[in-house]
Amino acid sequence: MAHSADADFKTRLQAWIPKLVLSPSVAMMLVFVYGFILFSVYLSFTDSRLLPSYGWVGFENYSKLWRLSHWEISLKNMGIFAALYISICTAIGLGLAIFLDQKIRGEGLLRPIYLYPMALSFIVTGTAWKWFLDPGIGLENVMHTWGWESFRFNWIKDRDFAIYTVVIAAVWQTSGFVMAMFLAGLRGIDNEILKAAQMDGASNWNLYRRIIIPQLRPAFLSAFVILSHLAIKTFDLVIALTGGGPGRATELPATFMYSYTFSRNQMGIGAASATIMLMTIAAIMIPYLYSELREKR
Amino acid sequence: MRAILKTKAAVVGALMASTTMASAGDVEVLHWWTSGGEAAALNVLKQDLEGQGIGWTDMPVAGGGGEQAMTVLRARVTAGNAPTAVQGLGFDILDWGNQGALADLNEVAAKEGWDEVVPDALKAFAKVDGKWVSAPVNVHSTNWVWANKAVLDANGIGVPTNWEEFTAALDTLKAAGITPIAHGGQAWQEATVFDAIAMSVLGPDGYKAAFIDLDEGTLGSDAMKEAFDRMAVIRANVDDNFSGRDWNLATAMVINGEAGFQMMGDWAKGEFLNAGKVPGEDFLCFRFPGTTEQVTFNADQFMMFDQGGSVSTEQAALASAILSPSFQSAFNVVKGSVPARTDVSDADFDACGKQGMKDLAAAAASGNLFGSMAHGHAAPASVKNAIYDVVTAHFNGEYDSQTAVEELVDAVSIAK
Amino acid sequence: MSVASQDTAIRTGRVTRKLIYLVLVLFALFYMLPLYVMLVNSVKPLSEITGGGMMNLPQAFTLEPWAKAWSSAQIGVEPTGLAPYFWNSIKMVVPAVAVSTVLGALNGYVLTKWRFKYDTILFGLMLFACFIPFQIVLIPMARMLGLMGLAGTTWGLALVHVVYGIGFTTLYFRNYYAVFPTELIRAAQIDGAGFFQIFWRILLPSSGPIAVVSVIWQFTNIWNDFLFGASFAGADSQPMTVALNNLVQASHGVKEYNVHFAGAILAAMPTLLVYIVAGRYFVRGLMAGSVKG
Amino acid sequence: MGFLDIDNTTKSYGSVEVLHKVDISIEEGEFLVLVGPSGCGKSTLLNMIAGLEEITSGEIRIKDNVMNGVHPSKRNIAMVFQSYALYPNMTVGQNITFGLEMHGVAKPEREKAMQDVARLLQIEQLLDRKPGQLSGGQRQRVAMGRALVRNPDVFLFDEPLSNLDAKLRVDMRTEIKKLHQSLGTTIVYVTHDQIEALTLSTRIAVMNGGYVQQLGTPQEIYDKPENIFVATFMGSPAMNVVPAVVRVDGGVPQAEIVLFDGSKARLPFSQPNLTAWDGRDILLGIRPEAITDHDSADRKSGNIASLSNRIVVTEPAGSDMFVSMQLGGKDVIARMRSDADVRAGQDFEFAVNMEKAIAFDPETEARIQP
Repeated sequence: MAHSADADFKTRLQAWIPKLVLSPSVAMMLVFVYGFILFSVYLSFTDSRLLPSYGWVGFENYSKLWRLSHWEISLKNMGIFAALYISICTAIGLGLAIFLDQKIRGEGLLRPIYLYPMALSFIVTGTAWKWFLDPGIGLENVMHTWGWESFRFNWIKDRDFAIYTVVIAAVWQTSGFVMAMFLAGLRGIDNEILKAAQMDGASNWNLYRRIIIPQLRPAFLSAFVILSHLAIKTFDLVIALTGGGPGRATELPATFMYSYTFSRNQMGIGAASATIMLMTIAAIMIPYLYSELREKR
Repeated sequence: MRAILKTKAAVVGALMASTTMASAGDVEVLHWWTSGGEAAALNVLKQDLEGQGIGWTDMPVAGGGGEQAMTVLRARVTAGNAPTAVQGLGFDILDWGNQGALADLNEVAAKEGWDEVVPDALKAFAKVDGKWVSAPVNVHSTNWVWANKAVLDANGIGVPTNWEEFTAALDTLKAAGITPIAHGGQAWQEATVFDAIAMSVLGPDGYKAAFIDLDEGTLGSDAMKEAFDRMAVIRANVDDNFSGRDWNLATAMVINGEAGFQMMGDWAKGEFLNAGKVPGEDFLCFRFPGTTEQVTFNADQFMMFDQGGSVSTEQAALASAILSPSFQSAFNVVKGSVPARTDVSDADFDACGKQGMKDLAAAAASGNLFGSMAHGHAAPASVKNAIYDVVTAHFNGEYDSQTAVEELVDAVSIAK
Repeated sequence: MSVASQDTAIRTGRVTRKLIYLVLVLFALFYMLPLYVMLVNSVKPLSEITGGGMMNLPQAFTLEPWAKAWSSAQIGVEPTGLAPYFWNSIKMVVPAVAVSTVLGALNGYVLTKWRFKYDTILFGLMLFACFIPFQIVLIPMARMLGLMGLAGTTWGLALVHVVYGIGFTTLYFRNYYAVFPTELIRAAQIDGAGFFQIFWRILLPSSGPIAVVSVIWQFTNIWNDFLFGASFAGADSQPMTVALNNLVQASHGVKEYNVHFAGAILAAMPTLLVYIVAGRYFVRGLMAGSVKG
Repeated sequence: MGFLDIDNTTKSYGSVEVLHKVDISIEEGEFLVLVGPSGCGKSTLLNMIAGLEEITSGEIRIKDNVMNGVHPSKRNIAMVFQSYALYPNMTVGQNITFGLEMHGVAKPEREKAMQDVARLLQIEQLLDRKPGQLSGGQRQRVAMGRALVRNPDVFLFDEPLSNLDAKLRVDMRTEIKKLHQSLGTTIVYVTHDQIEALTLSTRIAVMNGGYVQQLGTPQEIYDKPENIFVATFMGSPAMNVVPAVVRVDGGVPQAEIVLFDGSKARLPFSQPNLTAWDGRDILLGIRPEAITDHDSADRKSGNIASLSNRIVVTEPAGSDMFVSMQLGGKDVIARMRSDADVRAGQDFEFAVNMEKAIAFDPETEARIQP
């Protein structure tokens, strides 16, 4: 063998560098994400209240959790909220993207308008939303002063409808972002396919239904994942808009968990609810990740 | 573990100039008093300390009546980086004291004779195992009713002294097209109303049995059902737009004459004063009908976190400044509350303030001073919030009174 | 792949076009609404606001609320306004965005161009990490920061944001680099370039579009964060959102809504600017890879 | 030992073996073409020589140095990629000198080398442009320049011409051949285009399914394909393969073939050992140019057989005329002069050069060796 040992060492070092480069991120992730998840799962089996404590209580926190009507309400709200939020955002996002893709004059102006809500947190816009939805000073009042006396929009004060106002504000924030994702997807479609379909005599409606929308599958998937994760994390919005009210009508699992862990000094129950939330996220995400990452191989 | 954390933090703190550990000679104060008047009053304290050569590092975290600050506090303590002094309420103080996280203020307390001037009911929240751990700033009493005098006069209503007179007054106002009760639909506000009603229905002994001793019999009693029934009456006299309303907007309704009454703690007075109203002339303050003898209170305090003795002198100085009669008077005149010590002159206080001080002293002497359930001075946070859940669900029509009583017993047992 | 000049094969009729414009404009109004409410009410005197009419234009225009929010509103015991907190935010955001973007780029580079066994599993784990609710990490994170001596420092706060941001930045860069021709890497390898030389000389100069996406995403998320900022910042490093919260959430006392709105817009200004200025690149960057994820 | 030895080399991904015991030895100055359909393993083998893929077993040696585990940049090789792999952010000049820079060559020397190469490839005027501003042919030249400037022991080409249009491809092919002749470098060249393989190489390795099917000079590969795969893959139009039965008549083996109308014709072999196959089925391989009219039959051939059959289609192709017919139930192409007087439906007397005919064993598809 004529080549020097030095060259060999460098080659081997080159083989290790990628792993070395990745390792800080992996280490941080293992400790700060998965370590903390395990810690949290562990806490859910302990008698922790104000601060973590390590007295083992088995499944007591879980049985307490499922006895709480509060938790039931927040789960039911999550179901309503997530279903509406994801479907409306997707529908509006896709619709706007398709419309905006028709060589619209002023697209450069409209796009940032649709997109900007994503840049703002609800700490910033919460008050404005609260005002707008408040029948006394908001939309209802404005309509009344404009002469439409019978106009009613008091959902935020109504136990049965308040969750829909949360949906409205949430849709306001993210639908523009979803629009951008679909727009990107639309712009990535080969125009020749569209021309070919038009030669085949497809109407615009059929063109979209049969040719274009099926091709946006990746955008749909990305949108679904991003939206479902935002839905599960929704927290600031509820705090800023309704504070969970009227009554407990707009409690969500995230606000439930926060309130039990931090305001009510029942960290064990909070951790139990967090564990269930994580399991839900995993149930959604793992099949998605599995299918997405397998395809890539 | 804590000790190890602390030494480590101290060593690191010594090494790193950028760290914000309160260094000796400074106090770091975590609080949620960020609105103009409160903050200005706190500034008096700051200047007092600076006069003694003690720096003040300000750490304001507002939100949720201190909930946000408590979350931050927990993170800070877990990190081994507790602030020197932290604004605290009721059971939070006891919880931290029981964790052994608070400093011992007995020396300064003995020197200044706090035990003699602070009411026992309040001391119960400032001392843990016989040790002073926090310095009370004020006493708020929560069973006040605020009324627009002009509205009452116009409708021929006097100050009601019992439930029947009160409901009659509500009916009169309603008939006159005025919202009888200004109310903000937030859990703590509903609980504040419930506090006063429960006190009037159950009486002081029943109140103590239900909310302090958490006696299931009392919680599930017919009297409790009656209390919920009265809540329903209140609900019937509130406008449709109450949900989510901030308390100060409800107060504004009384100020503007849109509503007759508001049941709210003494901090509401500041709103009237800010609007240029004069107590006794433009607006009235009186105890909730049926609770004239009693005072339910909550008190803001500053807990002193144990820093291994490194800032004991500063903590003592801060505590001493907080409890000095001059600060107690100056601060509480602004805040609307009354001093935490009963020996402060009422000279600078207005009519409502003077009455509050008198009531407090009388209630303390007669054993009628109770911690407010709604404000975390009767039961721990978990129980308090469990009661909130039931009260607010009932108020919003989710439960009828019978269900509410049953749910109350159940919720308290889960939370205990 | 120019966004603006893309030629669409779809043709639409005149009436349809009018309808499309109408819908687009209506939605634009919907999106503008909260900002309008904030803007209009931030230039009114308080008396006009409490008098009602939230949609009305100001009768007496005033910039005083803005000045007050910026430099003299009561945030803590001292009337400092939001200004000092603005700089705290900048000090935290800049390093956090820079580090998380660079790490994301390196990770994406390794995961696409230096594949090894189980790399997809690692990536899957990283991606899943994006989805944990932040509330559950608060307490353990505080303990870790304490142990590392970073509690209450800007660096500690930046670290937290880096940790919970690299999942997303890695995702973006990985998807972008996945379609980057591997032959270029091979050519550079034969030319004798090492791991970092390839990254620095070959990949990075072509990463503009996705770097914009990553920076925008991280910048807005970190700038808007409240929970971590409130929990892990020290007294001298509290970010803008915490100060804004202190301003608008002040518990007792008169609510100066006009000042609150002015403060809210001030706090949102940097992210708004980033979106308006770089928004077009954002869509382009999304096109360049991330939606293919 | 050769200049570049590929010694019993295999490649596996997990449990799947994609290259099976490849054994090739190349002398200095040779131009070896690896040719085969996509997925045959030719690019994998090239990448293994380059060091871009690991070697599962066996050895690869350059100038007797074992290259297993040696970093690509340390092998003194250069590679031209299918997509050219020009660094988009660098100018042409920077692209060419990047490798030298990485190897620590001083700037003045780099400049000189660059100028030399640019002159050789006539791309001097392009040096300051970015790859995005170049045409396909120009990019191709730059990619070659980048390889040339390194003055490597071995050049590796990975389908370098497949992204060019037909005319440019022919030009560049000539250019590469000229470069090889003038510089005398050792080249390994991967392509799926058999014409490129035949025109450029000094030797060809035909690959399929991870095996080297045949290794030899272009002439050997064309005239004496070792099996039906090589026979049909190399050459265009492909070699005709017709089922036939061996009949020995007067000691001479003959191929009995079914004509269009079901009648049978016999064509005598020039390969005596086929008598052993008397009465057995074989596959008869005849290249299109071995079937013509009698006028243009190869005079040097000692074995021209006559075959009368009906013409199905005629396809004039400029220089040639392709004529198709039915033979043994298959379509068979004959290559005639363009002025041949033929038309569809006509019965025609073909001349078949049986010296060039090849017999394959239908079981193994291997050539029946003479």
